[in-house]
Amino acid sequence: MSVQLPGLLEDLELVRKDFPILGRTLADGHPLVYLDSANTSQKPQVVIDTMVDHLERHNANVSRAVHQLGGESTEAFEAARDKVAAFIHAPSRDEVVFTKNATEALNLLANTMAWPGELQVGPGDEVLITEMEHHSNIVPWQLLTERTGATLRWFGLTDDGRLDLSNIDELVNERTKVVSLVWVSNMLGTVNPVREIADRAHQVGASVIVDASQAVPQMPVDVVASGADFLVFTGHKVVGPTGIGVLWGRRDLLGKLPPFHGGGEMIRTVTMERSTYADIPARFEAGTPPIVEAVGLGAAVDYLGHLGMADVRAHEEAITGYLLEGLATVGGLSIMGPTTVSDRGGAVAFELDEVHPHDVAQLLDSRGIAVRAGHHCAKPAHRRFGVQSSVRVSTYLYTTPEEIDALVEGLEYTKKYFRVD
Amino acid sequence: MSVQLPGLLEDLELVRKDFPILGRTLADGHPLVYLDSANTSQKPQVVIDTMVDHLERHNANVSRAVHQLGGESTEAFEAARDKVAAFIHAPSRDEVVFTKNATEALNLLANTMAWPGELQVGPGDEVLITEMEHHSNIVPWQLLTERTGATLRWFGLTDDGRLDLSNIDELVNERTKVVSLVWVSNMLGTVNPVREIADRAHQVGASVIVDASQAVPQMPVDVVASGADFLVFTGHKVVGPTGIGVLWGRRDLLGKLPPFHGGGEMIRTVTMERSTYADIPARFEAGTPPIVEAVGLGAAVDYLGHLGMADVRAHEEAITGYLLEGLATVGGLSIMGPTTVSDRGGAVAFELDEVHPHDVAQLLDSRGIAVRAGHHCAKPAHRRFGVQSSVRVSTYLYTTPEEIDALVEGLEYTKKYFRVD
Amino acid sequence: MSDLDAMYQEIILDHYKHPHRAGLREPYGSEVHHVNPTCGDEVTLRVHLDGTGEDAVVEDVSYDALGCSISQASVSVLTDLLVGKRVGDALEVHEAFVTLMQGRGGVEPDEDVLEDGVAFAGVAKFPARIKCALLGWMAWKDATSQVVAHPDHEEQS
Amino acid sequence: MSDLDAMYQEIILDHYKHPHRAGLREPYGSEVHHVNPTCGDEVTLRVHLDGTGEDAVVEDVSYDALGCSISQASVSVLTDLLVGKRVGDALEVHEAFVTLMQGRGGVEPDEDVLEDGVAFAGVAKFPARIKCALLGWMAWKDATSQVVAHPDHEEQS
Ligand SMILES: Cc1ncc(COP(=O)(O)O)c(C=O)c1O
Ligand SMILES: Cc1ncc(COP(=O)(O)O)c(C=O)c1O
Repeated sequence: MSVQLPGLLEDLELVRKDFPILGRTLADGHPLVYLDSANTSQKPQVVIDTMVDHLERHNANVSRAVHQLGGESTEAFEAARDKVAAFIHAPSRDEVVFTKNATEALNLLANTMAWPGELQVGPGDEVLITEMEHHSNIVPWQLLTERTGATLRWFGLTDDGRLDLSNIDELVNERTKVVSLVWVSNMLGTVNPVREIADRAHQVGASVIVDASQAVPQMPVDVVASGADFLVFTGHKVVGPTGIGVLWGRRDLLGKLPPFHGGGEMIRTVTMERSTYADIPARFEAGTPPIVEAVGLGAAVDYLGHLGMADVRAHEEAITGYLLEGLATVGGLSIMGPTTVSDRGGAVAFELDEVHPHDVAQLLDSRGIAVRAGHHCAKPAHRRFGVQSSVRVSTYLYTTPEEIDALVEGLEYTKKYFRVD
Repeated sequence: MSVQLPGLLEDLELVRKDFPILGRTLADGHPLVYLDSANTSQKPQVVIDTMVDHLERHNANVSRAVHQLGGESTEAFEAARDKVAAFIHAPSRDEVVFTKNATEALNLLANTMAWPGELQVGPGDEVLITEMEHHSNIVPWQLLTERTGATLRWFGLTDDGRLDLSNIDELVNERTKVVSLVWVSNMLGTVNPVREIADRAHQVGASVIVDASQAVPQMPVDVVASGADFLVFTGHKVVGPTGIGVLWGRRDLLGKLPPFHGGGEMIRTVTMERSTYADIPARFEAGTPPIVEAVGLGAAVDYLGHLGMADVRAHEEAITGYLLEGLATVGGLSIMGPTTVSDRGGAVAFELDEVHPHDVAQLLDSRGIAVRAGHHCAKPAHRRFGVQSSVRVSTYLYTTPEEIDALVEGLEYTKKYFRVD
Repeated sequence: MSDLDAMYQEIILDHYKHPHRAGLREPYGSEVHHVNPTCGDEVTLRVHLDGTGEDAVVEDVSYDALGCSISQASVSVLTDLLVGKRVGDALEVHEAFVTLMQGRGGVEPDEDVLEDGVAFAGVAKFPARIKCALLGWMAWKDATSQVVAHPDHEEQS
Repeated sequence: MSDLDAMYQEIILDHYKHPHRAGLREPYGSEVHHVNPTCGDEVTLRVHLDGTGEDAVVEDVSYDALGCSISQASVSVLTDLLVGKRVGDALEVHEAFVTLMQGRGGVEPDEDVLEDGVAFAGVAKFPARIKCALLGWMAWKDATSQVVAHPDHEEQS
């Protein structure tokens, strides 16, 4: 490697060898330059191998069977819960609920709050979100508030892509029942002051939900220290498989939610007259859970733990800094979101004058460089900046400075191709 | 193979070689005899390999990206939808919605029917299910009817484990909005006359939901011919992975349901004021879907298609007949459910005098034989037969007559161990 | 020619930089708004017919499009191809264009029917971009069928 | 001795076939109903204390149990061990039993404390069965803490 940056992961070339897909050659012989990790991360061999071993040797349904395979499968599944709990510093493993993805975790919360219970949201209540949320943290609350007669309110954004907290005292008030916000924006890259907002929300008795889908992959997370009452993330962005997400919640609050989906494993007993429900976490895990996915996620957080999340964070900062510098050299390119690395994650969205994001992505792809073009499931934030779509580059622990160089060259090539000067 | 039964799959030994786990040796050197396939099926190598290839070479998020990996991943994901649609003879691929499991599919229906829309269930309406349902087809309807003031009603069972249709004209009436029933019981093995009941339900304008979790693995399924308006099944019981299930629904009816979970991919557009929703199937697939799981499920239904579902069904009948004969030789053993193969699937539940099901399963397990003991998520059906739990043996396309012989010997050994005579 | 150059034909880039008949005009029989949910590309499109039934003539197609080069160029080419045609003939051109796009690069376009539209043949090899090329065309068909269904519907002007 | 024989000790099978103190009796200070959701095993259990606080004595434990050999034998052994003891001492035996069960076979049981309960050491190697062995014990603790919390609560009789 030629470029040396302080903060890069040691043995980056070896780390990259853990990810088989990074060795792939694409059309026209271009090596893959994968800069779409905020969309989904690539998987290390150990995650894939752990899943294969489970499917080839230990596959059985969990919790239900006396037999040896059932025991092995249950043990592997529950060990994954222990690993995830430790990874996010949850006080108790029972507070870790496995869902399908982050979206299901957020819907679980919004959905159960529609029904009678201590956390029920009703007419006159307010739910507060932000203009930089992912659609998965907007639509569930729109549905909830529309259906229950509550009011949805929004934190606005500043021109440099941070939360506008100037009216926080008005926004967070005695009617506020829920504050749900993203920790690290998947579009702007902004890292929000979650703890500060949570403290304010708790003063008025609101519950705080943190969408940590982009935070857990990138930085050390301590759920208690974050100030969250509930926190969600998704397996496929932390080098784990699709099909699994995590809802963490404070035990007392999880216990106050009515059941979500009904079915096998979430019950204590079922009679024709009525059913009673199991304790957390089983209470919220109706049906056969994503077993091999949980096992894969366990291996994924083990992998990240071995690298060390502080080092992953340092790598992300170093690479993002290098990326921001590189993009600054490209004329006609304007970044949405913070342009310095402080309080910033590794997703950078931008526009290029006179070339539509789709066309930018297409041109880059023709050189093997994978970025995302579109609204990144954050339409309100795009509208806030007066654009309809953007190009997003997102790095991860396997990203090298050379890949950023290739990107910057690709952008210059794009401009030439579209005759922009 | 020594025992020859008409109807067994040709080349059964070769078929078994497709399933790596079947070669496993358990504690004390016993080979695995896996008779718990109604709980979850084992996976052929081709399913595992297809998933590995996807993760190692094509992993990317779907629908969102212009780049080559995104294109490959989307194509693989959507090809899985085509395969599933063809496998169940769905008139349109858009009618196939991917869920987490069968339980989520049933909850999707029960949940959306709580909210305004043409299929809304309200006070005075009746939902009709049966006493042999899996908890996943009971609890969602209990929650719905409790929450909306509708009434839950039940088909009873006959002493030989069939639906009691004697009062169908009273049960299915002008107040009936939904009839939801299992096609093949996971406990009793009964195959229900779904078409006959659906025709009756349609006369009063009710929607018919068929829980085909145990049917799709075992027999050729044509969703239209079945009479169902909606039909669900789960990936892990059709030699596919966990983390994926299927909801099929008639296009016009799916279109009448309000949104289920809100989030990425299910929207048309999102503004701060309101959102509009995508067409089916995306409308019901909020968030990153189970991508590698869908790809695995596609390989699974391909595998079953190559074997031929008519042949799989013939195998199941032959083995179940042999199993019923074998169990008839064990004194003190009483079967719950039909004791002949006609209109019967490959799950057989029984009690053994003076030995608790848990202990039976434990003894069998000590000889490498995996069966399930408990209530199999069918408490009401157990109560109907005056028992609290049972032993369930469930066979599948890889089950051999020799495995049944081992089971019968194991049961005799169990009786001796517990000094029953 | 590389696949990329085959997609971004000169003709397409020209239409992108200098779109024909852009802007929303009156009178019109119907207006529709279509979105590509994946990327957010949008088009608002108006159709003005003269006469009724299949014999009606496409008098004007006006639009306001936000989108990539492919989606913008494609609606620009659409207006060149369809304006002035009888609805029946326009629908045939529409079908030829859709067939070309969905042919995964295996369909040989008929230049007599599609004129500048043949330039989009290269797009068909990029599955992610086919929706871009079709956005305006789908909007046109939707709008046209609305006018045809309600010919007596008051013209907006 | 095989793992299986270590689990199904003679003592366990004896208690299973001839459970001690089975049936529900009066008077009692509290009654609880516990279920093992996995397998459906159930126990209804009543505790009758004499006196208050840690000095109270376990006068009677009566129960109606539906379950496997392990869960039935374990509640039978429980009554042998705990009836007649001061609550404080009974809680110590309880803790010793739970520790044994959760020790995955690595805990050496103290026969002076656990008496017939040591027979359950073999169960600890079977994770799926630990809940069976603990069902009655968890019910007893729950019921006892209810009486201790509400000592003045009317005795049912
Ligand atoms: C008849 C029946 N319905 C529903 C289910 C639920 O399937 P899943 O647990 O995969 O959601 C099962 C299996 O557990 C079943 O056998
Ligand atoms: C900030 C944020 N929240 C939520 C999500 C939704 O995650 P998933 O699609 O896995 O449910 C994503 C990713 O798409 C995200 O970036």
